[in-house]
Amino acid sequence: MLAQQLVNGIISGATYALFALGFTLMFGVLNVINLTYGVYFSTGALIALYATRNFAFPILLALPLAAVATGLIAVVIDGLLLTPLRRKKAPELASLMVTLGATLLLYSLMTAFIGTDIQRFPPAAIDSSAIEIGGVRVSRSQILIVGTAFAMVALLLALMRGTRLGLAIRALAENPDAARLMGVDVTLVTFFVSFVSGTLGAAAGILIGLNYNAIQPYMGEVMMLKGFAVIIIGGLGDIRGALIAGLILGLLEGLTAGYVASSLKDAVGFLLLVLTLWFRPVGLFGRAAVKRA
Amino acid sequence: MLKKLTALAALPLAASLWSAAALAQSKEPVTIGAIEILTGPNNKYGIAIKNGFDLALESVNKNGGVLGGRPLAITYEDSAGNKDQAINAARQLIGRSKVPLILGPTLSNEMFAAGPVANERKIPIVGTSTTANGITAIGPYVFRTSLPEADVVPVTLKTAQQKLGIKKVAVMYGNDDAFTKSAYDVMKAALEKLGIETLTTETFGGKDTDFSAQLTKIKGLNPDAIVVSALVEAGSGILLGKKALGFPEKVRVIGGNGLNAPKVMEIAGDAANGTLVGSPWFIGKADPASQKFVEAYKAKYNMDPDQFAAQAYDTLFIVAAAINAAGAAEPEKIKDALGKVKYTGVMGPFSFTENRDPAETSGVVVIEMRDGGFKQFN
Amino acid sequence: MPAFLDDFLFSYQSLIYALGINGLLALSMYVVLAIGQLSLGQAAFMGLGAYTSALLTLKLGTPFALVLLASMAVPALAALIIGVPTLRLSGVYLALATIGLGEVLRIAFVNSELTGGALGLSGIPEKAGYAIIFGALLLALIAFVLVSRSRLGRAMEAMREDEVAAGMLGVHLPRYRISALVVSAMLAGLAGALNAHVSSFISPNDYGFDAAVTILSYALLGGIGSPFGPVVGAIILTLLPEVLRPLHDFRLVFNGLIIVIAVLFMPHGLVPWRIGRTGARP
Amino acid sequence: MNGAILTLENLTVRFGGLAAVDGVSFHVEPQTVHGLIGPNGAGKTTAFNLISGLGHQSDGHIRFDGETIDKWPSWQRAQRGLARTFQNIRMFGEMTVLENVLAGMHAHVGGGIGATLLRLKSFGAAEAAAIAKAREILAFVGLANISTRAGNLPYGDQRRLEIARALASDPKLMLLDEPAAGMNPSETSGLIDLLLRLKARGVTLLLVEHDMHFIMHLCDRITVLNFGRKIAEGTPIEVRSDAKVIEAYLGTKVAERLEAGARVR
Repeated sequence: MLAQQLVNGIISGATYALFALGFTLMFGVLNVINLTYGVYFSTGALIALYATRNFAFPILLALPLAAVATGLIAVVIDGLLLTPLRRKKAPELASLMVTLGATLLLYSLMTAFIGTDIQRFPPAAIDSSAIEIGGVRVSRSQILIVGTAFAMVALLLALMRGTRLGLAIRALAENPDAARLMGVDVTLVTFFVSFVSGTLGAAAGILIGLNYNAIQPYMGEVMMLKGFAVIIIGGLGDIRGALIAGLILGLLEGLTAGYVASSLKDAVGFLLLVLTLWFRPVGLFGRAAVKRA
Repeated sequence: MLKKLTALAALPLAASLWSAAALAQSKEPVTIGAIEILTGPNNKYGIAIKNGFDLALESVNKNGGVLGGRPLAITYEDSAGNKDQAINAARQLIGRSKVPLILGPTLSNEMFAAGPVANERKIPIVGTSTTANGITAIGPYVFRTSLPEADVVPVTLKTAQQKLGIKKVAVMYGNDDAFTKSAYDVMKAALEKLGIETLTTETFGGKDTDFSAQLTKIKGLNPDAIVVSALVEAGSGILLGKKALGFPEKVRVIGGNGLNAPKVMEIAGDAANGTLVGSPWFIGKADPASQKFVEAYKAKYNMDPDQFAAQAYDTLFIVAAAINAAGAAEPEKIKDALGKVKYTGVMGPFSFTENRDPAETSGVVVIEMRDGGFKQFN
Repeated sequence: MPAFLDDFLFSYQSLIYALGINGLLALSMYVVLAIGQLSLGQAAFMGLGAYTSALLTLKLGTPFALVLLASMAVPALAALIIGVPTLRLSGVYLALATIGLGEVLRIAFVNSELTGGALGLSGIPEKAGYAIIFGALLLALIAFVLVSRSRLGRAMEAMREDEVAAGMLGVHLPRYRISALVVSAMLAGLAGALNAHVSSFISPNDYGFDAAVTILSYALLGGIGSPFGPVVGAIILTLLPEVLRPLHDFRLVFNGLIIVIAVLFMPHGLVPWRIGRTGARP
Repeated sequence: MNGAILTLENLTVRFGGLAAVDGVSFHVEPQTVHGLIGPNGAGKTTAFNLISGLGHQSDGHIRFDGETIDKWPSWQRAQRGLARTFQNIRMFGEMTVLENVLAGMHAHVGGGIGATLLRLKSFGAAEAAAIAKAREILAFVGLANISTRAGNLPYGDQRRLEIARALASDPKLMLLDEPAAGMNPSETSGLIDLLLRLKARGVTLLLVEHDMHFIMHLCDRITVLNFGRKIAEGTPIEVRSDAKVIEAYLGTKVAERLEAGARVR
């Protein structure tokens, strides 16, 4: 059973990591707690659901399509809500509040039109049969989630470390004013980061929706709480940290439920969060410079 | 002077208006209140219930309404699943709309909050979907037409024990929701009473989607069945997770009322096969009244009714009967009449116990999910 | 009392109570925001107060005055535990730590036999009323007005505007941060206790993330320039669901829209003016 | 040395391996004006931040007014009598001019929470005394429009207000980070006059400034930093003829002025 529990933990950890990647990017680079991120998770899954179910799109086409569409929505929302605040140099709290209002608005709009019933992808959308190796079972969609999480981390790290755009993003994360002085087109890079985050959030929503078959407007809200834990434990804006923290969280939750008590499963993440803040606020792998003077 | 003249001129007109009003008064609708979740994440329950009420209301009014020709009407108040708003709704229905009776609220949680308000003002309040323990203990004006889990669950478990020879089970329940927690309490008691061994008790959150850790542990213990107290979302997830982990076919899930919804099969697909639930009603019930209800519901709303809609549908007829028996739209009389109503609806014969719970459990059917539909099991 | 007034008070009693209680909650958020920090733990503090008070009343029959004191003391202790380590960090971390606190508490309430699990505690006697709720609100408002027109208020405003500069003027930053958080926890705890003693029933899910966010929106909608802003915000957002009831499905949409518009076009909230511009006096 | 109000010993701070301030030692004599100069990126503002407690050194010691304050937070240093202004003015823009100065007096005005809430007599007296003193300080720096919102003041007046606010904390040592930046010549000469009056009032000044005319005119002693290291120290006359200093500033406008100055002498 231990082997199966470890595999379970890795799979759910990969879903947390996949969700947290876009979140940590948005949070770390743009320096706002953007609560609309959870909405992108739901939106992506819902768009892909409609594309596959109502228009018979194959999932391999629906996934990138829905992800890109959601990325564009994220750019529009950033442009409408956050860009004006940045221009006004409004306090951090204003950005948080506006995304809070927008989140309420968007969730309830979605609910008003499509209800809160859970929906699922057509069973034919993905081969969900399981593979069994030595008594340990994994399904194909789960392998896809784990693979995508690792691939996305590699891709993002390559982008951030190996390209001029990545350099610009890092400069923006350090200090928007300095980045502007260095000739970075801050608006463009901000939109790009929003786009990538939205796309990642949507992709996570679609894959997780495929695996758990529980798609509904509020699905993102539940993930947000886990997302907070993962990005703090991993370090704000730390891509590799998000992966490792996600996996740690998934494994610890799985082992807690399997060997301690399932009622404590949800507490693990938040205890870990609080402990991280107590003893290592920069995250497990974070650099110093947490305290901005 | 001019004023006086117009006033005089208006007199005959006013008189005629007054008599018209008097005439209309006998046809004035009898308005009762209903508190349901119409918005927010749990509105599917409230909407199914509202649909059930509205369908029954149509039928009541087509057949001459209540109290000798007065139409029956319902004023809905939205609780949004929030107990504070449920209290506000109850107070406004009583204090402002002056309704003689309240239907709802949707959740047991909300009833615990709104029930005492109605009871204090001596207004009967009738839950149609509140199955938790202790609802009617709130006070003498609190009724419910939904069979409490304490009546349904033992029937289900006993049937499974007799027909499948179940000896040891694993239990899973949603521990963050009053409904699933209270159903679990009932399950625990029933399992003990029936002498079925509980190998482990696992919990989960109502919004969880991943149950693999709990199910992996359960699989290692080789239970004969898994007894689950969950709502549709988590329940479907458990069924899917169980299938993904390759449980043997013969290990069935035995659920509480929360799993009793066609939606479970829609979401879980063939993973739902074999799931047993006890129900006061189910869509495949052969009874002609029930079949007529299903057809009418489908025609009006273009979807399948669930038990919440069915319970609401019956409840409205029961309430209408009580109002007629009371002879007036007065709370105290309606309350007394409610206790004496005998009615046979889509759920079977119905009357209240002394404690204002449903008296009849003979309508309970144990049903099995199979290939996307419910089949009678017992 | 005339019948119509009696009916009116009965219809709107819990709404009127909620105005006062939510006003207190908004003030509890205000204390923290007033020094430029953000707490998303107000709902958790409220829950601690509510459970502390309900348990004392139901299980021990403690006198109500003592119950209220305890319902402030317990959240204050939690604020110290959570605040001391995180307040040395930037504001975002306090916000996240308080989210964590909220979830841990919710899980504790759900899993504890003592607190009745998900079923919560019911049958709490109605011991609070108009006088104590609005008395507490009024006292808190007066206290905040007095503080804002003093050296303490100036230090708080200085911290909100520029914490580094405030520190360079000798403002003991950690002491102010922790005091604000503790006072805020006490107010939220008091509000929780009063709420428990007018609504007869409490359950863990009343104090989740959504509730925390709602409390924050009271303060931000009203504006934090003066203690009146948050109270006005609380009144509006408490009445809004009632006023917008006919909109049904779109009620929450409007709620969200109003918040977005308020922030984008009224960044100082609906009540932008401040109290006591000392220098502005002739 | 023993009479020095501020002493830096081997002060060093590293950011990711790079030493922004590297083994700097100097001291400031009481009731003098001490200049800290150097090209951009020399580590002047970083040194100011270390002295005022907004960052902490990796190595070395700071002694202020007879105490080693290495680990003190900024507010504690401020209470002890260390005040500063900032390169980019950090006003409390929403407050009035008078309130800004009152905020500056934070450490010296009495009134705890009890006195505040009960509005004790002592509270009223302390407030009245504080307002009187604030008016005196504002008159001293030459600001008359005390009821204006600070954010609405013209630039030069904001600089003065920031100095007034720092002065309100009754400092022994005031750090001024580029006080003349962005000022026109007449504003600058007014500022020089103000700083000399401050010195006469008994406040020791340590200032970073790029305006060499300003520095040479005002300072009793100058320390020169380059790439985080101290490269020269002395009187203005000594410093401006120092070969290392001229080399450090080589190619900059300042170098031309320094050289011009050196030639004139």
